[in-house]
Amino acid sequence: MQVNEYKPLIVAFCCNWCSYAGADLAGNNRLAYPADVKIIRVPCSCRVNPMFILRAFQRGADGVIICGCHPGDCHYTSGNYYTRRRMAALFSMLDFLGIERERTRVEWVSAAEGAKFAATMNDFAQKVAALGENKRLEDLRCKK
Amino acid sequence: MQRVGVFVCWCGSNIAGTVDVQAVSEALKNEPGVVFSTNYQYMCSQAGQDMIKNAVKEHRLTGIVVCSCSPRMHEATFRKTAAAAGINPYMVEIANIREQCSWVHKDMLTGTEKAIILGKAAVAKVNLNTPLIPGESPVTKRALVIGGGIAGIQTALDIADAGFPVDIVEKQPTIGGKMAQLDKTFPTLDCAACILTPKMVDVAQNENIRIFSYSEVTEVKGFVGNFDVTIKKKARFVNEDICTGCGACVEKCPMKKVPNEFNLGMDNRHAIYIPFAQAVPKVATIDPNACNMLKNGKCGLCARVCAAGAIDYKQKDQFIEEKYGAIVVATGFNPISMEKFDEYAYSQSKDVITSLEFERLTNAAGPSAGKLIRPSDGKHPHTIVFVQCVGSRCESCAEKGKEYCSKICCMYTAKHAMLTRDKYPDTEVYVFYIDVRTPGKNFDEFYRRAVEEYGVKYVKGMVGKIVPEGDKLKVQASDLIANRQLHIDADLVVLAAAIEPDKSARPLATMLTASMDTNDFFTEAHPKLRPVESPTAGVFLSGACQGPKDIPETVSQAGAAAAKVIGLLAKDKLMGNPCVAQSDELMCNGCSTCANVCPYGAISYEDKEFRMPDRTTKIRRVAAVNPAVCQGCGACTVACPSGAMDLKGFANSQIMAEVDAICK
Amino acid sequence: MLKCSLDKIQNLFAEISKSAKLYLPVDGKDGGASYGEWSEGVEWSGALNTTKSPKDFFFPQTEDLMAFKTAGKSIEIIDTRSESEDFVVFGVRACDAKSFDILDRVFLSEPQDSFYAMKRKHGIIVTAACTKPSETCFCQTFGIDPASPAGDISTWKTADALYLQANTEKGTALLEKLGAILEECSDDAVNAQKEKTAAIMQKLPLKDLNTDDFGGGKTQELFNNPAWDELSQSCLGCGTCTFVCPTCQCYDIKDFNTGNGVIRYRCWDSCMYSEFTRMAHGNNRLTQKERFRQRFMHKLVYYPENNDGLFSCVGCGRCLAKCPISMNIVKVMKKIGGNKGE
Amino acid sequence: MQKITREQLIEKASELLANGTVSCVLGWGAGEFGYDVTPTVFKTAEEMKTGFVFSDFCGANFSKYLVAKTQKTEGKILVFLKPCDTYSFNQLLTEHRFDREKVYAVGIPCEGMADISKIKAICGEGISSITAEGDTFIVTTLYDDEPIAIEASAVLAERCVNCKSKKHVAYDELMGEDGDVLDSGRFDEVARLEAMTPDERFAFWQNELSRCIRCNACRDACPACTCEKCVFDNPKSGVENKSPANSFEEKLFHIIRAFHVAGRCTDCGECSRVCPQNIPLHLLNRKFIKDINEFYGDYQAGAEVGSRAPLVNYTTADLEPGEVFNREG
Amino acid sequence: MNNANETLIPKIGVITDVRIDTPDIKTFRVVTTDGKKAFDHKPGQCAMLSIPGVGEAMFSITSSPTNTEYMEFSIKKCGCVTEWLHQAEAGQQITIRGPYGNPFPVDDVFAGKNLLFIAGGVGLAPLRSVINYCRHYRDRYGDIDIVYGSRSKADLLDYKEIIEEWSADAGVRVHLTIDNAQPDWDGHVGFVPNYVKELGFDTNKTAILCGPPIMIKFTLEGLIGLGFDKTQVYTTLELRMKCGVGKCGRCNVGAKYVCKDGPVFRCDELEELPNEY
Repeated sequence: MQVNEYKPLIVAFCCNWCSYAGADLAGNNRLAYPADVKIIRVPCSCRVNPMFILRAFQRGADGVIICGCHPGDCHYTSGNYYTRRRMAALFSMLDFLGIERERTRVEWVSAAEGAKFAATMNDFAQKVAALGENKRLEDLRCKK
Repeated sequence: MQRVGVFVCWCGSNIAGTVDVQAVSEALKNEPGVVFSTNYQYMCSQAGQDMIKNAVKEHRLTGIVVCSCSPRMHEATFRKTAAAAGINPYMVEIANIREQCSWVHKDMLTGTEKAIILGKAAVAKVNLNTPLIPGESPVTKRALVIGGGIAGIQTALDIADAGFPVDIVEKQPTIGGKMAQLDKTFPTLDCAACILTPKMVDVAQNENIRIFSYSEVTEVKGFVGNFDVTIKKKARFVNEDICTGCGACVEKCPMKKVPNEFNLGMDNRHAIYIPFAQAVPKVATIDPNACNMLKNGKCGLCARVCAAGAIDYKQKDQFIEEKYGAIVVATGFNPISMEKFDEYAYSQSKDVITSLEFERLTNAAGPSAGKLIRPSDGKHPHTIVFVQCVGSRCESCAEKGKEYCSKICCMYTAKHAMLTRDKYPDTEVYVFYIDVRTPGKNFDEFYRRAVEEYGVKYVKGMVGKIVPEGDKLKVQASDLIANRQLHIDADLVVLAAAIEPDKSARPLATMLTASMDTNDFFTEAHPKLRPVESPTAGVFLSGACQGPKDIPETVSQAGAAAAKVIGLLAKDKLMGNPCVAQSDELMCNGCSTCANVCPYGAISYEDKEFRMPDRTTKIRRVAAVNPAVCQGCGACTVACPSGAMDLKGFANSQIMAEVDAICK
Repeated sequence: MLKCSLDKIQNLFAEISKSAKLYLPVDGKDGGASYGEWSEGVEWSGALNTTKSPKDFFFPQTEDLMAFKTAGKSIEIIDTRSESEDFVVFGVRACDAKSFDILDRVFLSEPQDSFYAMKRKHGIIVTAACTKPSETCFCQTFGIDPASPAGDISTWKTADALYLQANTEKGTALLEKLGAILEECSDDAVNAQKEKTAAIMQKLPLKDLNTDDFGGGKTQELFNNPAWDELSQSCLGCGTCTFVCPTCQCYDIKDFNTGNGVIRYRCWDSCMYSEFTRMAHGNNRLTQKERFRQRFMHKLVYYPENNDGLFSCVGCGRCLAKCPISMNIVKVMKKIGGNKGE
Repeated sequence: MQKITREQLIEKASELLANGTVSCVLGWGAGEFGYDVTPTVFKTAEEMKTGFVFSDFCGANFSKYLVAKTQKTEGKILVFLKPCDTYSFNQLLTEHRFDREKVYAVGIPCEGMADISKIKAICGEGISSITAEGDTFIVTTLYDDEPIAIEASAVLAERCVNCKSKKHVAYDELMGEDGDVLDSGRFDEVARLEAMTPDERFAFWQNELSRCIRCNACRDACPACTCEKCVFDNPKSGVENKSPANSFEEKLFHIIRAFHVAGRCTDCGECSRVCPQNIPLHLLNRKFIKDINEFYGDYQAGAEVGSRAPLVNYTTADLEPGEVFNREG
Repeated sequence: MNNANETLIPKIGVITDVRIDTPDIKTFRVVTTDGKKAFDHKPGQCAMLSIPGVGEAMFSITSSPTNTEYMEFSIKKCGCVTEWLHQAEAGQQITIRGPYGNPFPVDDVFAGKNLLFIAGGVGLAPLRSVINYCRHYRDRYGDIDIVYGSRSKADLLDYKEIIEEWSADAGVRVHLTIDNAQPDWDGHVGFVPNYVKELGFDTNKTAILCGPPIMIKFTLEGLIGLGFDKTQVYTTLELRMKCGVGKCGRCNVGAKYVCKDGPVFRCDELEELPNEY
């Protein structure tokens, strides 16, 4: 296709118990998704502080996705419920500031959903790529 | 900053096939802190592990990064390797370049590039790792079981059999719970008393078990392995130790018109009473609301007839403090109140009864000595209507009913209908249902027998209204399959009332800092994998307090809870997960936000005196995390606005370093 | 004296901006005025003064000093400075114009601050006389005449014209470039305006505020005044007063790791912040009282002591208007000095 | 105009000081110009007679001072609380930030406070006096102009225009009559922004936040921001910064601050009141409040002591983050 | 660009040697990338060292100006810059700028005087520069007494140099003390201020004090008790600094900037300043 195809940088925070295992399963099943997706392991999706998300954008990420256990399946019983509320509020705030809502996402991926993980990442990467570079939450000092 | 060694694994060709491992180990050499970087065919092999151990010695490594398969695979392996090499096992980080890199990317260039970035993130993190040491806490080898129904009894017996002392706290004067009130049990139809009372006797005779009947838990402090519990032993005005349970006092008691709660008020008992013949402990109890002597000091008959001299009108509530290593909640259930269900005329007619009342009516030890009669006139009922799902699966009537399925009603209604038809073939028995749910072993066969062998008339549809008219109950219902309205003149209507957790559960959950769902059922630590544990470490769940269940399920869960308790009590010390939350008290505001989100109740507060830099002192409320209870989810770290709360092993700084490394 | 008819003022701005970037006060949507770059159609604000002082042009809130690249154990320093271009700051009030004298004594004294010096060298300050000093104004306390502002060029705006007068070589050079738009004139209109302003000055509520009780050498006398406790008791410790102040010049030097290197930058700091003097092993100004006292002692005693009696305040009144709790240098001077201004 | 007078408050305070109920009074101290009011601790009735003021410019929310003052003061502090202040007061109690026993709270009615910048927008600078006459302010200036009459309602502070409640939710004693929780239009401006396109919203906030000078006034005045040490002052937090080096850091500070007070912010409006650059910061907080109300049911921080804030709570049926936007249709 | 007077932009320095002095103090030898001394300095002056991304901090130069090959810094671990330095190895580059501050008046006031150096803990670091300078120009000064104390023997800075070189010098008397007795110590035990009183010096000396504030306070009292005048006593101050050139506004005590007007102060000068250090 194009010579200089734009590659978005995507940070995926995955909870250790479900989504990280789901990502492993995607690997086991050799389900491809873009290499632009880089996973950071956290014990639970509720460990993800809004500061981490903004930090990722500051440092050049184009999209941030948080993956956790399905509601009701949290290893810690309620962590992902908190994630759900916090991120709903935070994403709505980012949108309020005019930052593209497609750059952030929360997705529940169980340890059995390797296919869902890969599909989610493919879809997310595609949506973010369509948006182009993150300009609205960038820190020019961090650009190469 | 650490002295980091990087070890890139080929995993045969699993990694090396799509990732240039040589390039990865070369690239990571220049990362801050890295003093050694290499690659090898199988890092997890003995030779690979030896390579790590040697490098630790040779290069005085303080941190290790292994770029290999998923940490879920070999993190434990490499941690052991680190420990064997003399460095803290938590100074190891894994970069997952197999499952999340070589296996999902086809192109060598992209794979290598990504592997390097993942490696950089791991190096950035390990540079900020600190050695972690799991905390240890001793275990008090005694268990507390709250609730003396079949769940509590079975759990206590199993724990006691393993050799650990157990205390049962039961709020009623006797143990036995709901099962003691039942007549027969499905699907085998053996008599409840026949299988329950021997167990009650076992409990009474077991040297490892103490029963605190007529008692309640009033305070719980401490944490897994070390609970301090206060038990209130309510005054029963009878010295338990000397009462022989002969019953002479009961016979002589002039106050005979007290509604008998054991028979659900369908007959009366005395002011001094023993709930039922096989009660354990078989000890009399004086009802202070009914006893003349206690109310106005006039009577004292029972004291006079008691040969043992066990009556003690001056007895006071007693508070007992005991230490426990584990607590099992077995607070059980109750049928919900039918008062609000006007459409079924429960309050208007004595002949509209609940299923539990029906149990008592058919029980040989019940108010009618087992003879099925209409409570209003004692006559034999000919047409009996059973209504299922009264208050269950009730989405639209949340204010009076429950949204969930009470699970046991289908089976006991089938049992009641079958038994009625069996004993009184002259009766006509209708059962109205939404669905018949009979998934247990031999359950569906049982239900089919009721329909096919015993001719119980099952009607899919709900009863709309019941109107008492003369000595009949006019039942208006719909038959959804035939699609018509039914009008039945019934003699007796039995309502399968929804069940709900016992009212004592909510305050208990607060004391235990155990979480509950919106219906006040206790929440499991994990709905599938840890179904008998509460999220609060050291608190276990047995029976219907966790959700509606029948006897076999209750007993198996009771055994499972016991096994978990035994597993806990068998340990001398508890090793904690060192990746727990930690509060920096200098920054803590004491706002309690973190405690609000902690699923484990691991956070407590204390007023602490601080020396301020200007040499004054200030007393501030600060959070303290109990590392023995914290499971390390990190919910508190985000809830904390000041950032005082951080998670060891997944610290803010570490995760941000990973973000930075990935994004640069 | 030169003048430019007001209907030609946009031409004047256009002409200036041919040779240098032109910044002037513009009205914001929020009701406040702030400096903005002129481009066609941008109107000069009629506001008395800007919320933020023009010190930003010479001593920006954030300013990169240098960059570093590190690799292994080695470090490379990258000089990120570049010769800046000429620029004109237009419409500076007399008080703010005076503030540059105060800042100069800090930044241009040996060893000179090359970052500031560079901008001073390239910046031309065009002042504008005040015609309507506000109730918060007290520049006369520090000997400033708002009707006769300093700067490279002084201007007076009347109902129909802008009068201009160059004070420095830089100013003269700039006015020469604008020759075509300007015409020679008498200074009658300006003098009339000055008189009118002087009359208003006589009505200002703070007109009698004076500095008699302050100045170099008064440290021992004022430092332990018990009134500091009361004055500082509700100070929030925010940096509003210091950041809107045209003379506050404290800064911090910080490093920012971009992931690809390190940028060392300086940014405004505030002596009101609890971190300001904190070291790894202690802090010599522990309470807000000490930090509060430092700010005012610095402006009224320490600075004059080191700078020939010049006070580090120009009476612009920004802190009076902006302090969230309305605590300010006037209240301090009245209380500490026992000077009721009456 | 305020219904309660300075004299009534002084009388009440004098009585409580005299009978030993309180040892000092946290009140409004008079300034230079009639509109510049400083929170002041008065120890005696005499001090109050000379320095205490109560007028249409006494907007400052005192609740936050209680955190520090209760630690330092012997005996009880008398504090006058307007209805909106009582919400902050309760919220601080919920978070255990001060000892309730050390405070004697007197609820006072509030008719809405005036915003001096709105007055100046009408009359210009150089105000020499502002006198209240009925529902009108008579403003004179230094420039010999005619006195200007301004309707008080025209210069009401933004937070008072959209007053959420005239009801006191906490007090030991109430002066005057209690009012009701009001049905304010406080979310209208948020809704207006929500209705914009993302580009318009971005432009709006870029313009507003670019003025931020990170003076921390919003944070330091905010009764919810009572952290012992703010993450932005803590080098270990990873987000410490002192100046908005660029547009990212401007946003970072305000997003994180709004997030940290989300569910705890009582919408008292101090942040916008104190902002020297007039950035409408309260809109960020109101956005969170509006969202929380819409997503999880109405919640007013500080309405009752001990309530659990929505972001530290959950139900199993909560909205999914992805549904936030679909919801809008 | 004209770099002549630019002081905020540093030079690159290379740590050529790291010496472990005490459990929490290391001494770093620093030269420029071409192996030379970064700049000349006078005894008591300081330099700003920094690690990009970590921070910059002011340290007194421990080595004597007479050492023309390199500079040394004795640095105690406390705070992020020092912690970072403590894990640095030889070959590590850092940045260095200076010299800053006023030196001890070694060439005028001190000339011909008997000198009494009193130091506690890491307080010896700034004095070492002066002591070695005075030892180098031994003939310019009278008797030299050095009182030095620390928590324990292991905490004595430059112990080897003190014993092997200083004690060996003619006219130099070294008096060591540690806070608490320990088995391998047969010297004096006790706090420095008390030891000074016990030693009871003649007032024909100029005293130079450096150490923790509490030590300075009591030692000064002790010296005055012995009849010293405050004009005879010099000390150094340490406050938070950023620019080093009296512009960033934080290290002032009254109208004096420690970075520019200090760090060396005569005690009577200090008395004139507000008590805010």
